[in-house]
Amino acid sequence: MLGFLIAEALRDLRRAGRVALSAMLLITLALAALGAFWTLTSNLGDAVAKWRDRVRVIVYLKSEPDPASVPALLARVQAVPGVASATYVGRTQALASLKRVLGKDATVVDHLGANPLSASIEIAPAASASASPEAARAMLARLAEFPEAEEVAGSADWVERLSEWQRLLAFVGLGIGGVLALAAILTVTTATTLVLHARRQETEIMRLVGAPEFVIRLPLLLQGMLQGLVGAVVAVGLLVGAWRLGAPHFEPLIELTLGLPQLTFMPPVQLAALVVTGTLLGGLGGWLARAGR
Amino acid sequence: MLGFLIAEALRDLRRAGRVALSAMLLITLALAALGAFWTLTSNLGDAVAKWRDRVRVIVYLKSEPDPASVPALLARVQAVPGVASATYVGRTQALASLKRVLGKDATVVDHLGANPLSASIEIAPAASASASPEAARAMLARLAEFPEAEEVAGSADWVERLSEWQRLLAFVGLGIGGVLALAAILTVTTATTLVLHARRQETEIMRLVGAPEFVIRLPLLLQGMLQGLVGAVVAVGLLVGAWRLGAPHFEPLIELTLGLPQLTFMPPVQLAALVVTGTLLGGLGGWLARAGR
Amino acid sequence: MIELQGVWKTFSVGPVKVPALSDVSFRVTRGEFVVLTGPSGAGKTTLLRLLYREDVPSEGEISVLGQELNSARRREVAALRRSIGIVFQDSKLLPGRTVYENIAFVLRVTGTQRSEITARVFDALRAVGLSARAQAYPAQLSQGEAQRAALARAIVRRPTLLLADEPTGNIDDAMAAEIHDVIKDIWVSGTTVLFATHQARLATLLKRRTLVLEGGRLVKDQG
Amino acid sequence: MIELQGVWKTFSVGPVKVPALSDVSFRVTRGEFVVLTGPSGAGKTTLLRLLYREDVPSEGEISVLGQELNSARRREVAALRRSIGIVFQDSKLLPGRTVYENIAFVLRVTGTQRSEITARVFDALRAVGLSARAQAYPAQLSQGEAQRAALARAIVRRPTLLLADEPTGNIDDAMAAEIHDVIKDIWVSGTTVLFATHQARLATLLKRRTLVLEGGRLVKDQG
Ligand SMILES: Nc1ncnc2c1ncn2[C@@H]1O[C@H](COP(=O)(O)OP(=O)(O)OP(=O)(O)O)[C@@H](O)[C@H]1O
Ligand SMILES: Nc1ncnc2c1ncn2[C@@H]1O[C@H](COP(=O)(O)OP(=O)(O)OP(=O)(O)O)[C@@H](O)[C@H]1O
Ligand SMILES: [Mg+2]
Ligand SMILES: [Mg+2]
Repeated sequence: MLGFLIAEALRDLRRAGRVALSAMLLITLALAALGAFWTLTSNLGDAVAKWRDRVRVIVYLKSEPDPASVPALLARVQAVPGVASATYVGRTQALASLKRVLGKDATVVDHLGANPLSASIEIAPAASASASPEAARAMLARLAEFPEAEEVAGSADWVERLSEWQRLLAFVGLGIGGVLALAAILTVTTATTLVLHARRQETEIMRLVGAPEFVIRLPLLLQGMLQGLVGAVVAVGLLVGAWRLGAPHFEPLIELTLGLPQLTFMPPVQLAALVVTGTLLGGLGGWLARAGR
Repeated sequence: MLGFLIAEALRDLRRAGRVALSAMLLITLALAALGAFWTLTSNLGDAVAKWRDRVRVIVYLKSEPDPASVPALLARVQAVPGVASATYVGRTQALASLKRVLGKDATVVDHLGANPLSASIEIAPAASASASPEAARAMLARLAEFPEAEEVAGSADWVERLSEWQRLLAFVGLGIGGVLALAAILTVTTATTLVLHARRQETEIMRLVGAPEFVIRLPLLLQGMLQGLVGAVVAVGLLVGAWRLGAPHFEPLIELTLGLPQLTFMPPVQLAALVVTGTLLGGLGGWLARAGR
Repeated sequence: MIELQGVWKTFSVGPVKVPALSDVSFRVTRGEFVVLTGPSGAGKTTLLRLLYREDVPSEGEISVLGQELNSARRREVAALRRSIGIVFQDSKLLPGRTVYENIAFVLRVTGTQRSEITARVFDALRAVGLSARAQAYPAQLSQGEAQRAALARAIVRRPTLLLADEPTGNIDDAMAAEIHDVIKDIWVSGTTVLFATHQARLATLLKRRTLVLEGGRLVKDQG
Repeated sequence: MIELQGVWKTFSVGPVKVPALSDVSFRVTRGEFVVLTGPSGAGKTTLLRLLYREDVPSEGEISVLGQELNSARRREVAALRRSIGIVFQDSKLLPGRTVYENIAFVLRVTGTQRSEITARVFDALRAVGLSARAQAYPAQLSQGEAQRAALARAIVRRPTLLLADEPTGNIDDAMAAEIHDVIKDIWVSGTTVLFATHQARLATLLKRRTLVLEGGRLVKDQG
């Protein structure tokens, strides 16, 4: 019996011909776009995380502290909520790094009589402090209250900027997700209606001769699932192919622009999830066919 | 007669119901995506142009020249192919701008005995020089040959970077364009097949009673055009709506990230082109219906 | 076997009410051969559709093969239909399948063993004299051939009850006589037959119990 | 008016060759009423399809209303068909339109003035006795009513030639007699009629020139 039902499903696909092909290709497109967006988002997420790691707050000290008291000071700074790590930068170190930064103009340092720079503490903020501008401002205020602190450089700006980036990402994701969802629903609806139409006469005869309900519905379901499966497998193939061809070409470019040394692709589990999604989507279309009458 | 043909077209649309709706929505999606991409590309293009304008090459001079000879020197620099404009920066000016750049560390400048900086010429490269790394390298080599030049800062890097950005844009454009073209073709094909199927019996009777060819074909054409028109108008509506809602929200963010103070929307002519494209696309589908049998 | 009690069926076409059946009652017992006749539009097809529950009466009770139809659930309707063979007035052959496939389809979807199918299909085709056209598609058949294929499909499952709606409407008299013989053979083998035709002459010819519908009323029940 | 010269038509069904028409020749002159008869599968429908050029002969020449069919171009075929009224054996009513709309549709697509349409449609419906069902959809008609609607559609343009394929196949005898009268009226008003039926009896009844097909051969031409 199952053999017959599958044969019926294949027959429907052949008969629907160009339209079945369209439905499969639309599922392919929707899933490929979904996969591409998924990859893009996760890589952009990596880039944002990396930029967040690079953010530093600097506390300039009024005077260079006694080397022995440095560990205690660092411990107190690290106790401030939102501080992930703190590093002491002495005056000599500061001058050396200024020289690195100046590059061509480094000669000015050699002409200096005395070292005019202050000692400072470089702080990497924790994720909790970057989560909201309020948390960041609270941390900066606490740091400014230290008696040793002359000035705190770094503001809530970077947090603002990061959260703007994340909003942008979320917005783009929502937009693409919405469009894809719409396209997928349309695809399924269209395919459903077509399948239904193509099988109308078969369904009528089946009902009139008293075929059991599952015999009537199963070919529709199987056929939908088959379309979804084929679409999803092609989509995965396209994604893997695009990745193989594109990634080596894009990695240097992405490193240059986003500072991300290496792109990551979807793990096999996600690819499998994509295939399952496609199959279920197609099956849903087939199953809905009855309701759609 | 035309009234009858239009009535027939509307009747077909009503009868195709959900599927006609799907076709219209797919056309809407394709055109909306096209429009969004168009807007995005042109704004990114603006941003790239702006960054290109900001690029500077600096020629450090061996000694501070006689103020009287500066105009002649600038004229010679400006004669180099690829130089758009050249500005002289004296040693005092250089120190002042270094102070601005140093910010918090500006105190070092006040501790200096003598001004250790060189005079320099700041050059804005012309578009021709940014067009290719070869042209940029040629310009840099010509500048280094000046007897007054001690060193030329600035490399072919920025050009490389810009051209990478442009390649990225072109690639994304190509990708989205390809996907959209595919989706549009599929939509048209699917709609065509459906319309054809819905009209099969009408067409048969029309042929059998000897209706002229244009009466048989025109409703298909009109109906396709109507679908395309509705889809395109909705797409334009969506784009304008999204722009109205989104632009004020995004402009500050875009200024922060891309340094573009203000976004530009598609001019009315392009919107009209979108509507025409949709109508033609739909009409093509309708017209193809006959060939598709 | 079949029992109708005060059955009415009224269709609404816009504001107009079309009374297709008015207060029809009769019984058919197991093994009978009943001819249902009446002019065009009398309600014959409507009555048959009620019997296989493709439609429900506006009023009245119907039971077929012991199944009360008004209260029947989907599963029961399907089971009932598996015991009924139907020849539709508009044949309802699937255009995308050959004559052989059309008949095999019915066996397939109701769960007949695969090994039996070919033999049973060809038995049915032989009975209606259509074995030579087994591989033809419906569009390649004359209308008479199509009606015979539809009859073959109705009898291939050896039904308990055969409902035949004008099975000889498009067939010449010689061929029709053959078809009547086929249906009589099925009846002899134990199937109850309800045979609808507008040809009053045929009812006389068949010499069986005859129900006559006119304008939706049962005006005669004799034989 | 109609002239066939050595016409053959063979269909291929897989490897099998089905000879539907074998060496058929005859002439029909303007104003004749010709009955075409023969058993089921004799080739009547096939012959009519050749006359309105829905199909082309495998061999032989056909001309209709002075138009040579083998060499006719699409535009000429359309013009020819506008002069022919056809009653199809399978009625071919559009299921999504009412009886009125089905008939008006034919006038519309062939360019009849809008103002004339209603009157002409109702004239045709009255002629076949179906004015009361004008607003019904085909699915709401009995088969006999559907055939009458199809006849109304064929005559509404007052054709020069009427090709009727079993226009009374599903109609009871009383109604059939009325339909024959309708067709006779049309013939009297000047239309040439070719009337195909499997009911040999009818040919006798109509007392007109009769062509008899059997297995694709013209075996008799009398009357
Ligand atoms: N679905 C429907 N909606 C409205 N009216 C209908 C419907 N089905 C049938 N009728 C009407 O009911 C009446 C009986 O129709 P039915 O098809 O039962 O006649 P019949 O006896 O089978 O005629 P025939 O011999 O021509 O097939 C007719 O007037 C028909 O128009
Ligand atoms: N398209 C086709 N392909 C193959 N065979 C066909 C085709 N059309 C008709 N035939 C065959 O040609 C023969 C003549 O068919 P036709 O329909 O002309 O018969 P008919 O005289 O109209 O019969 P009826 O009275 O049953 O309508 C039949 O055997 C039929 O099966
Ligand atoms: Mg009937
Ligand atoms: Mg025929």
